[in-house]
Amino acid sequence: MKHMMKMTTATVALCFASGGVLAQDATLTIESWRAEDQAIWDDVLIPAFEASHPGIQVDFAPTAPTEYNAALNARLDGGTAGDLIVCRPFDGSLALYQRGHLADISDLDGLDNFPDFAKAAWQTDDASASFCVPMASVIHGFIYNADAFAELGIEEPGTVEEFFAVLDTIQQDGTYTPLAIGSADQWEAATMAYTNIGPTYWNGEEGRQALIDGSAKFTDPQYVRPFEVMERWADYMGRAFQAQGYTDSQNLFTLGRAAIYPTGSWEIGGFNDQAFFEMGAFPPPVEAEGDTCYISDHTDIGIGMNTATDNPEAARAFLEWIASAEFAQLYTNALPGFFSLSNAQFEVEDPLAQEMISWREECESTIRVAHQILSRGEPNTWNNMWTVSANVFNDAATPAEAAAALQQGLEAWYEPQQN
Amino acid sequence: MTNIASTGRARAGRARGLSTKAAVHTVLLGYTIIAIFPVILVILNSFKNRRGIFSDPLGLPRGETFSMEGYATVLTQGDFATYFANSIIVTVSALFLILLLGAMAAHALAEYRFRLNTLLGIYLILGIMVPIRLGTVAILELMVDLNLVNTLLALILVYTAQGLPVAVFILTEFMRTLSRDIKDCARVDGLSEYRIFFEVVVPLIRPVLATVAVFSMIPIWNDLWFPLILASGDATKTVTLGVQQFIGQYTVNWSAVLASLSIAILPVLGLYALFSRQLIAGITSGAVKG
Amino acid sequence: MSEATTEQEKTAREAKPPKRRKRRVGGGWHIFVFIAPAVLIYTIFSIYPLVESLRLSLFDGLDDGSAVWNGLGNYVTLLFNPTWATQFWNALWNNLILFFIHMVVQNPIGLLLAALLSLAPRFGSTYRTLIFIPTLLSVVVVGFIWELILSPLWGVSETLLGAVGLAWLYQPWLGLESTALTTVSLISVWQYVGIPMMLIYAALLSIPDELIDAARVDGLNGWWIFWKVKLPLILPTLGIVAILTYIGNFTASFDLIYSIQGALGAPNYSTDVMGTLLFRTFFGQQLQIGDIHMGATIASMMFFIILIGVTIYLVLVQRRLQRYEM
Amino acid sequence: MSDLVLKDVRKAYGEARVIHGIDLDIRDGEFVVFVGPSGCGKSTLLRMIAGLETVTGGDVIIGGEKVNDIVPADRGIAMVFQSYALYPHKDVYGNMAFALRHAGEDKAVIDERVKKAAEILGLEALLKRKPKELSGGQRQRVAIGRAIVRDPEIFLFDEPLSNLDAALRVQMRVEILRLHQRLKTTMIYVTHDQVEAMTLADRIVVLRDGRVEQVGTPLELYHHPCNRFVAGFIGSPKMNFLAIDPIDDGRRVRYRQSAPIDLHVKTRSGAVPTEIGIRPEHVRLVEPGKGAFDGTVFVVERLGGETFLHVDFGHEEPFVVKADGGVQLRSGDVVGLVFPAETLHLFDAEGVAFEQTERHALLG
Repeated sequence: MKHMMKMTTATVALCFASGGVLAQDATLTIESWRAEDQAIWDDVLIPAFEASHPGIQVDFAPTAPTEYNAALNARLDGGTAGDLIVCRPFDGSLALYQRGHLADISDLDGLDNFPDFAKAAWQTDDASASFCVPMASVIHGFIYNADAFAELGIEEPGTVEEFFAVLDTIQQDGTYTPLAIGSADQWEAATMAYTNIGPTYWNGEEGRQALIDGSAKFTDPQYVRPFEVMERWADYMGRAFQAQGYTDSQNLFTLGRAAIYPTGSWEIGGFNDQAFFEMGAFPPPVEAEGDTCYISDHTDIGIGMNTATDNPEAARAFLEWIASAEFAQLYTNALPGFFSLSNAQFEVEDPLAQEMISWREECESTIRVAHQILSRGEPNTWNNMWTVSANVFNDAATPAEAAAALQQGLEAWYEPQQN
Repeated sequence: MTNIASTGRARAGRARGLSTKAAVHTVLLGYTIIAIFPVILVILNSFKNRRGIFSDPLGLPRGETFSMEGYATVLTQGDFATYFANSIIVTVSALFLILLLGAMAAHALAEYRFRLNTLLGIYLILGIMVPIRLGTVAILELMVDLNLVNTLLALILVYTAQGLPVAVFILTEFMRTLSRDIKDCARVDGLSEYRIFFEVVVPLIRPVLATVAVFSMIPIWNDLWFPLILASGDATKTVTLGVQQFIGQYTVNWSAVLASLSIAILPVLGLYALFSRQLIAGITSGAVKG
Repeated sequence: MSEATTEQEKTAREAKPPKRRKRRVGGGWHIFVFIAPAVLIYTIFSIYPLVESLRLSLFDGLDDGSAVWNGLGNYVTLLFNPTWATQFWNALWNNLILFFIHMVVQNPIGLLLAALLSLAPRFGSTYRTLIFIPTLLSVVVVGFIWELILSPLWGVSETLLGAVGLAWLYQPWLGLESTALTTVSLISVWQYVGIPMMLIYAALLSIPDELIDAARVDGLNGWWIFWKVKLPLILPTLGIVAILTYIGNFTASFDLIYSIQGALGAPNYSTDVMGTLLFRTFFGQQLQIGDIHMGATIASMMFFIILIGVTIYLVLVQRRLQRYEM
Repeated sequence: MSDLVLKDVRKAYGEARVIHGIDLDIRDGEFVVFVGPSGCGKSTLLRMIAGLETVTGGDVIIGGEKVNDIVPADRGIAMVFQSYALYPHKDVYGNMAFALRHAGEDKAVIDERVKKAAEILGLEALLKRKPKELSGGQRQRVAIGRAIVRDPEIFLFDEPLSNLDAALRVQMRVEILRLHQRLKTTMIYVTHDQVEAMTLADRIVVLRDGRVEQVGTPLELYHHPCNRFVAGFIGSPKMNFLAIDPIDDGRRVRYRQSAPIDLHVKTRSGAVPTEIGIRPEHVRLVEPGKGAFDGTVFVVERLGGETFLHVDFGHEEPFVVKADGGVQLRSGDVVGLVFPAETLHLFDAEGVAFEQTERHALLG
């Protein structure tokens, strides 16, 4: 084993040596859906990489999230996709690997810097091959307007009932919309509501694995409960929230018109720019005082190598750098709220980001429930979750109906759930 | 002719009475407001800062709300000059090819009897029924083979293929109504079939060409999909794609978003104004008559 | 003119130097030259890719991206597998509703505007130009504008309704299952009404003045002239408008719905149309892997549905619409 | 040198045959008119001579040379079209100069020829105008001028006057005649108007359904139509036709119960006259009871110099008599009709005429 490792290292080193020459004028293009990050890549990350890797140029070429999958697939099929591909977690990227678009990078040294759960998002089911380097996870929770809380004399809620008490107080005061979330774009309902508070009820990983192995069903109470809580949220959401889209919610909150924003940590960067008030964050409230808290610490972004790249050495060099402690430090701080998955020690400077990453210590972590394996067939569980979660908000489905729809969709094709 | 018609109408107009006139103008004015209000709203708000946009969306930009910050962001962040140049090159070239090749094909279909005439006519307008986007993957593979990815030529070719059916359809219909004598006369005068097309037919169909140009221009200028797939590189990006990505990048910065939207609207209006007079002439000459 | 001159002319003509060699009529080459470039570009960049796509519908994809022959299996899946069939019929039904709304709202408005414009009011060309403007805009722009206007947050529509005392009417129309499809349709009507307007306007202008004068002499007033004389004469144009509406309803509607309501046709698939179903199936959607074979199957179905509609129109409707020489 | 010969010329569009083998010989300097009802193939034939339609059988020979495959421009022809076919984007000068410019003719030559043609046609003042600023007559003159400028060996006219009003048509007719006298060039002229044919032609070619019915000088056609069709087509008002019963082996005929009428025709074996034709101008009016039979005048058309009387004597088709301008008859008057035997045309059941034996030979 040790011998093998050495060999691998030697091969990689050799690659580097020869690649170093070849890569003199290599240009790498990165495919990504994170258009918002353009400035950070251009101004911070790429210069840092290029400084340590002379001769390799990197070009960050994002596509808007709504078109990313379609455009990327078309480009991969047509052979024009970039050298490096930012990977969505689990099955989306797994399919790309199976079709031979993403290279097997199991032998990449840098992968050792990551814990297993992080690597799992970009491995085959049997963990035999890795195809993307984990970049970051995002943590779900609630960001609030601290000035408003102070003004109304309320504090971060710890339990569900405290949470609703806080919402009531804000509602009665009338200055602020209690919850900044809408159902128009649907995905927030699934992402920022159901998979945000759900782990608290289904005990995180335990509940997620139970669905995968077929020992639990979506119709079981622990999966229906979050819908019931969401149903109660509707009373505290903005007027006409049915037509309130994602950017509407962002504006509502950052303009100081809403008090609490159910969210993911990826918002921190943007909010820091836009909001003119103090912000705080709290994790999903628990049922009863003293219960274990669960957070969705979702492995969200990885990066892999296009098998069709003309510069595999340069691309591998870049991936090694992504896996390095330097990148972890740079990235986490350039994009507060995107937390590196690296084992390397890195400092989080942003206070809000600090607050959210600290939940990793207090709470149990899990990932979004539908992402691994469960969205492999048709109907797609994650698509379904968007629709039914929005339906619960819109009063178009009862929690029981919503859960039944999820279960019915899953049973239609997922064998472990079929008996 | 025009004079006769308008006096006839003027006479009728007097007889019709004031109340009818008022009703006509009320309806037209009402709908015109509905049509342009949203556009004006966007342009108006693009000159405000973020707070101004939200606190008083319907107000004019005033002292404290007036701001060019949106435009500043757009102009410094995006390479809009390049995007514009790309859009214009693509749109104008594709239009040129659509009009030229479409008119040539329509001329052949309308002027000459030959076997397969009807069949080819049907074949050429079949494309109206199917969105060309369905063939994306094959198009991309084709472009890869031709080494045209990330070139403006790729876009030009696809848009030309996309625009031809409608152009051939409209132009053939119109060319069938052209006098045969004038082409025969040119033949007797010794012009080759090619020169007859360019020197006799093309001048005769100019207004109709303008009509086809306007109808073909809209989907080309506004297309998002093929620039994304075929030419998303920074050097070949079009305005619509640039604006769309800009919106993605500055979701919350509405002054910037509105400014970029305004920037995307203006050139189309300009091109439209350019073709507009000919468009009306073309339409009234029966170019788009069923 | 004296006889002498004429004689001179004739002699001059006869004395003309021998002509250069006479050119012979070419074969049909010029026809080929005229038609070949269009056919070539169109075939390579439109028909071939489309046929290629449709061909895919007869195959089934494997995990590794390769394909196996599946005959009409995909069509059977689409029409009879409950998961697919529900989505398919829902999308088709929504398309038909969309078509219906365009027929009863967009085309009558277009007809009304065209009829009024054809009366040649003052500023007619200004009205016409301005009303056509939305048609020129990209759906990115249109989608964004209307989302803003209808957004509860920005409050523009609410303020406007309030100004006429109707604030209570305000609803988050785009977000309610009951109203979303209608709202999107109306936005599309707003954008595209210029096209029927222009087509009908052109048809109205081509009606000779004598005919209108004759009707006036026969004692018809403006209203009856419109119903009894103009409308029958522009029926063929209305037919064309109808069939263009039908086709556009499948092809053009996608962009707007996708940009406003997303690829899942929110809320709860109430605005899901063939276009969005095709898009997410063909290209995938976040965790949904794109399935080009099922996508191609949907695309082919769409093509057949359009073809059926067009055929019905050609066989049943157009044959009965008489074209009048004018 | 610029004789035009058509040898068994045929035209078919796929299965549909429109010209069935036409033989024709046109001498240099001759003015020939193709006349016939619409759809008879006269325009097609002209266009085949011009080279605008391909010849699907037979030969077109100009000046001794077979031109079936020669492009129109090199056949030495010029053509004037019914719709004038002026290039709307060029002014009068440009229209007239177009063909020469295209042929690369010297500028000075072009100028001279255009000026000359303009002078002949009285267009000097209009050279800078665009076609849409011209009246119909002026446009037609430009169209002719454009043909003149090319100095062709054969002029082809395709119904050039049918878009003009009556007065202009008469005037232009005369101008075309004068032009022919002056240029002495072969002219072939297509019309459906027999008056134009009669007044303009040296020889008339009457066509029907893609076949030549008769070729001859105007008076030959007038006096010796070789069949009922030509007889009815030439002359205005039209010839009157009456079905008759032959008696005495066809030497004499009788209309209904009238007295037998003597005939002066060559009989043909197997052919029996079944119909007589008489031109309105040949019927003589007499007192009632004095003619072959009596009829009642029911319409009187006064043209001033002459009068057309529509007479009813129980005949199915209208029967028209051309009388003097000053004739004192009114609707309702009864008149006697006389058909002078030497003016009668006789036709058999197939419509083929019997040759007259005693018609004055004014008309060779």
